[in-house]
Amino acid sequence: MKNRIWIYLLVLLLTFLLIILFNRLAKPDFENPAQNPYDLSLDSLAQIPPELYLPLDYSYIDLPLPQAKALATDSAGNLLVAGQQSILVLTCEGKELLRFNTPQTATALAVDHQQRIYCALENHLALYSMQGDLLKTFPELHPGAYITSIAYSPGRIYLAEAVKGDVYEFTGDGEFVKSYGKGRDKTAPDFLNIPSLYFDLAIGPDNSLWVTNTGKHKLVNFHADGSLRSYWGVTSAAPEGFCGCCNPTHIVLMEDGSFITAEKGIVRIKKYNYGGGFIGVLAGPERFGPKAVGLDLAKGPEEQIYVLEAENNKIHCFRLK
Amino acid sequence: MKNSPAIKKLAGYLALLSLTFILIVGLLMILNHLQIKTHNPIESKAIEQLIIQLEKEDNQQLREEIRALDLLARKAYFSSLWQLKTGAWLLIGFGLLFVVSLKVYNGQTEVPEVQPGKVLHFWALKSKERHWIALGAGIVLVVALVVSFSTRAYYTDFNSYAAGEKKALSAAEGEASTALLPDNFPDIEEILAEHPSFRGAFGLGHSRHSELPVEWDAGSGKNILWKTAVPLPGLNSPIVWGERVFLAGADENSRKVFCYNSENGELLWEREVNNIPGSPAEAPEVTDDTGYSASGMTTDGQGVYAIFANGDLVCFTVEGEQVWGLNLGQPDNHYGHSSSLQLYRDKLIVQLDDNQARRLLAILARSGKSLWEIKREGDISWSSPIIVPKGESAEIIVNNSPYVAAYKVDNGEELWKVNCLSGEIGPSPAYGNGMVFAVNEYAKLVAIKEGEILWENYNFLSDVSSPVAYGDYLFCTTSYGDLACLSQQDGSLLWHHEFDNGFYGSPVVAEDKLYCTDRAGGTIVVEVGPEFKLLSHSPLGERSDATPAFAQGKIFIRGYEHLFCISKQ
Amino acid sequence: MSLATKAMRTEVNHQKTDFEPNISTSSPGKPFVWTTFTGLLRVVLLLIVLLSYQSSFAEARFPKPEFESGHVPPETQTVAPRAAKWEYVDVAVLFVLLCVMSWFVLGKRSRKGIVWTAVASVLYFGVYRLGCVCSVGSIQNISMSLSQADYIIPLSVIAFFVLPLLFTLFFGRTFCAGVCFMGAIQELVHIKTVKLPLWLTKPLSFLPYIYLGLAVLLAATGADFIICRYDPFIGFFRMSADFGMVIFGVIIVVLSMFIGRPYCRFLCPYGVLLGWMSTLSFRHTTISPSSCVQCKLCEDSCPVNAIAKPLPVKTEKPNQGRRRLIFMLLLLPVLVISAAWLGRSISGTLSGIHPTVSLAQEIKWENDQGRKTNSEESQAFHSSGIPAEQLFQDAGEIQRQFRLGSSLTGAFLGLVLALALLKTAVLKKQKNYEPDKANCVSCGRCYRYCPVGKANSVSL
Amino acid sequence: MSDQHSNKLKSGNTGNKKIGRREFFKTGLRAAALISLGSATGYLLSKSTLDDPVWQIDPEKCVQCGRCATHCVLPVSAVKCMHVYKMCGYCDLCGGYFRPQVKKLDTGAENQLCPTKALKRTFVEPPYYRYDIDEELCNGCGKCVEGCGSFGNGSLQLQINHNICTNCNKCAIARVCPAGAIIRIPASKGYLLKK
Repeated sequence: MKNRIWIYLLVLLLTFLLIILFNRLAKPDFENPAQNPYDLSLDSLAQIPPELYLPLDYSYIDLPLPQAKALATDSAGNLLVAGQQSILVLTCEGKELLRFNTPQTATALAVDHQQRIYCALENHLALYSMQGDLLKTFPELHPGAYITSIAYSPGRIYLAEAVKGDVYEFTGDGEFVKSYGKGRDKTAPDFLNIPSLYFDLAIGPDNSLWVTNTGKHKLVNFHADGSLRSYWGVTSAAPEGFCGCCNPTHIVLMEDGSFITAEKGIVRIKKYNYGGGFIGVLAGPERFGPKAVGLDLAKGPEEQIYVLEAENNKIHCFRLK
Repeated sequence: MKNSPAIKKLAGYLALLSLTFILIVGLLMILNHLQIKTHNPIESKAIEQLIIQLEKEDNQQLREEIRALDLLARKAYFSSLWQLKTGAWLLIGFGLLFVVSLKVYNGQTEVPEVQPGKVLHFWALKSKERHWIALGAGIVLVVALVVSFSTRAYYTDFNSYAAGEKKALSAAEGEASTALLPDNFPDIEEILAEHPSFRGAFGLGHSRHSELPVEWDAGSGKNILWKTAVPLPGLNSPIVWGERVFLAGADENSRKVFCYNSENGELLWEREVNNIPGSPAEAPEVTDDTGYSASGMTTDGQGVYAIFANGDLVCFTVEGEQVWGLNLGQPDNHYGHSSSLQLYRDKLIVQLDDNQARRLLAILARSGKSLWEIKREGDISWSSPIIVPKGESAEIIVNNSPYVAAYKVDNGEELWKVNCLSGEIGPSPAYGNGMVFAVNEYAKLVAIKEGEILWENYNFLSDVSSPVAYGDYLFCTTSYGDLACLSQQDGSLLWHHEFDNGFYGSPVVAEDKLYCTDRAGGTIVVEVGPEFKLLSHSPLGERSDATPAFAQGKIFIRGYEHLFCISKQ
Repeated sequence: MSLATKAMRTEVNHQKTDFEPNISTSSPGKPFVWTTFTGLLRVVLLLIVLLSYQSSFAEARFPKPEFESGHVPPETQTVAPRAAKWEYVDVAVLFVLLCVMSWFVLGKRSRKGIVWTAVASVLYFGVYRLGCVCSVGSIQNISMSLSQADYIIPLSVIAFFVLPLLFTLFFGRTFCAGVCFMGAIQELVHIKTVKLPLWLTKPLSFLPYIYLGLAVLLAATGADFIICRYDPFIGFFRMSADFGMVIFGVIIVVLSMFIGRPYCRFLCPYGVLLGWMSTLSFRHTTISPSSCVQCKLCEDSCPVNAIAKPLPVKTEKPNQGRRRLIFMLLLLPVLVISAAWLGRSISGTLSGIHPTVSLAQEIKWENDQGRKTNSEESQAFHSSGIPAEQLFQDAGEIQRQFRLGSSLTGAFLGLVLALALLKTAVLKKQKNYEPDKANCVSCGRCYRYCPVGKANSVSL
Repeated sequence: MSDQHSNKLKSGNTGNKKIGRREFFKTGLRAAALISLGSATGYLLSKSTLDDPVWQIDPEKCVQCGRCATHCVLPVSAVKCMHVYKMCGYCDLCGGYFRPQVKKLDTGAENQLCPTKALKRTFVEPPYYRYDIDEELCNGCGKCVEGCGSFGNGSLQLQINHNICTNCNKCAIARVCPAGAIIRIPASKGYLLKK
């Protein structure tokens, strides 16, 4: 039976091949994962040269409030966080002092010199005492309004409203004074172009108003009369510039007039001097979680810089040396 | 139904023709497919390269070039799509033609003539069937068995793994482990009375112990209390607390911590350092000058801490129970990580310099949690931090190229920083009389007070061993065999002696004597004073690059293979 | 891309806006469901949800530029999926084709009718529906639906699974004859039969059982749909497939030119179920229109080797047959248990096919190695924020399912083997040439060979 | 399987009476087959839906791995980028249109992200630009989606175009999707665009 021998040999070969095949299928190769041919490779852009990092002290506190929206500090150095229809007051070590409810989740917070809390409830403003009592509700700006930032300077309250991209100025009593940001020339730096709900403003040490013009990657400074005083900001993916659609998302001004900025896309916290000159990086993407977007900033009384990373339930604290 | 011969012939030619077309079109499509698969035009690397170039030098010509190339690529992509689609239609069309014409050619099978053949009887057929069924089942069985057993290695049973993981996690959480160690820490005086880290308490190079032997000989056994083989190599120096001597050793595959009884050299325990979360699977590349365990350990009398060249940092109790372990990231270090650990109260100070970053970390000794971390400027170094207690707090002195800097131990705040060194820094700083001394070969020796340089000297510069300051004197040893004594006041050379063997281990002062172990293993004992006075030169009988450690009446020296305990007998 | 296609496309877009799904009104296609109480309740709930959604909508609103030029931003164009009524058309076509085919097979005994029905099936289910409504593949949906509580199964898939089985139980495998488009392709391209030797057909006929077992196991655990993934014909209709699958499809088609129905006989998992049903069938096609005269003319006519012939039985030694039978009966539990054990032992390897388990393996590898693989899976997992322990637990649960399922599959295969062996030990006395009901696909090729009643059929 | 039982019965016995028993056995099996088929159908019907499921991408989960472009069974993927204009900021510097390193904001090929140039940019008025997708050119690679999501409002989203999708029993992309973003949804819902 010569025929049969061939059959058995064939069968043996087949068995052998099958075993090899199955073994190859069963062995995972984790060393060489499939590459995405259409990768945008943001990682290389997000690389920040180490020499650009500023020396600093770093710590963070875990935030006992998920889905936080806004962060502010009071003059005593406590932290105020809004989220889930409540406002939480923490010490800078993260100890909970007070928690009270608001009718909606506040979208922005600010504390005035009398330690009262201005709280933006989407389209209008409410004033709370530090104990959580509602003192006053302001009329709504317009029905669809969305307030993304509040800044307080003695006698004045400034609101950033992102839907129309306007800045509103009120007196401390809530009387409307004027609005900024819409000139005739759309290409002018002070014509605010706000493509998304990231729109921040801050008061400088000289009590002048700084506003982010995120669509144009500029920071704009206004005179008290509402006219343009100065501006700076370059569009670039490099560490010195702002890139993407809406950056910087948040700013805070330090006592010496320098700026701390927060960006999304390539998540970075950076420092610029009073004239907009790039100084260095406080934190790059490696410091934050992969989902971090739109980091709210606040400064403490000892020049600490607090960064709210709501996606990770953290408040980061940086102190430059 | 019969076809005429002419039709049959035609059908035959048609079948042949369509088969030829099928083969050609099929081949072309396979080629097209392979081309797209290997070089998809719209994922062109060439264009990417040009765009990267464009970032560097922006010019119109380059832009035009990219545009032309891009247009070409897209044309290629869309036309290959078109080709595949057309090819598929052609194939299906010709396939149909082939089948139909073959059918026509073949005509209809005739109803066969019945031929009386050999007819199997029922049981014979069944027996054959049985045979072949068994063979089929046999193949399946063999394949399944072999696959099942040969792939076992790649397979994890996550039912048991998940349970194990949970256990490890809760252990790492620290709730259980904090109980292993008390919350209190020894005070400064207690620490200064021991030899708890590389170069003694806080790395200052002093020992307060007395009744130390001055002369010994490993060959004759003179004054050698005991000698024991260390199972794993390591260039770290022994540390001592009470009656326990600790050592670490590592090779490519394993990392271990050893604890010996100082009285008799008995190995009290040895612990393998594994199961460290995040620990890299492969050992880093190191040179023989550092090895896998060059960094000195430290202890507070309760916990023992060790770090290895792969970034594993581990804490055991003095009884040998692992409290915590973590990996700080494998250092990218072209020689191998060698900075020793220091401890100040509850803070474990780790200098972790590599080619990526120069980090200084404070880690809570009890929990392993990071307290603070700073990035320092400058280049990588192989030196170790020293700690200078100041009142209730302390300063950490660290040197790397080109900076010598002091940091507050509480928060890592930089107190001062001096740009004075250069090169690849091996020697650690020394401290005495409010002055910090830092040195490197081919650079200089500097004395710094509160961030101000007092003086500089360019002779007898240490390269591996660290200087030590004691009284009014500063001692430097070099790998060429120089031993120099300088005045702390102005840096003037008081005396100098050249020995035959170079020094890698650092000199330590105890009982007003300077102990320097040379690379041959000999220990030179010199009196601390304005003039050179050699007291002894005692051989160890094996090479040594470690710094001696001291206990009351005992000296511990780690040779390449053994740990020696020397005591007056 | 020509301007014409462009223009056509724009037109299509305009048309399709009428079909835009509108959630606030109920779809007219299914009135009887919505009239039920639950239907009403659903509407109310939906309204409540919609209303509450409106108020919270403000969260996700985006600042809209106010265009001075009066530019009106276009709406996002989406084309609604194929409407549900077409699924009923599919089921109706299947039903009609089954009826027609059964009539051609049993009533008319017309090979021509069978062939043209097969052509119709290829045209509808293959060319028009691109092969993706298919009874063979429906096994997987059924097993997944039976094992996983939250798996929703479309009505049409149930119909595609049940109808052919029912028809087979009544009329034999008329579905296979050509209503199944895969069977139809193989039927239509078959030119000349090369008879396969017993040593090849016997071991190979074990494959469909393995394929069925694996397909059910993998579908029930949610790992993969292997029947669809390794469907050799579907690529022809889509005119695109994985390179390997194109090669596989071509091989099967070329083989089926000369070997009767290679896929149906040696791979098709649904054929196993149909074979069982056909064995029990109330009516089944016959080779001869009336009674067999044992002329042996049809002996080699069957391309799938499904004609059972009468064989002479030699008398054996006394007790030999009984002993053989008893041995086979004793072998049955041994085979079942050992195959179940084998199935269990290979379950770990098989579980690696499940994406959750393979992800867990990757994450474990990362944990062990202390570095990330940086694969897309790993990146997506780490950014999802799911704790690794959760993943490991899920993977463990799936592995438990695999252990059970794999043992059962093994036991099933052991049983199939044991019964096949048992069958060889049982005497089957047979006088006439008749189709082997389990394997006969009712293709009707043998009709022509039978001389009985030829005169009649001509006059018809 | 049942066949063999009946054969066994037959082999053990001969005669018409026995054949009657065999027929009885067979009828029993037929009844069992019918009942089990019926009950399985009944159970399945209770879980079934008239609203056929279709495959769709959940943009919240999508990670833009690029496999939509490479793993669809069709020659050009049924996954397309869709533009939710309501979410768009009409930016001049569009993260979905331009490469992140772009210097000049013009339509030069060197500035564009899309490998097939399926994203078109139209000037509306200062400072607004409108972006449209030429679906015929789009291969669903998701590069623009990643760019828009990272830097912009996320108005560009990958979705399965039901006009093209063959609605495979198991979507070949879903099998390899690293984020499990391809899910079955009722046909009446059709799309999962973020709004």
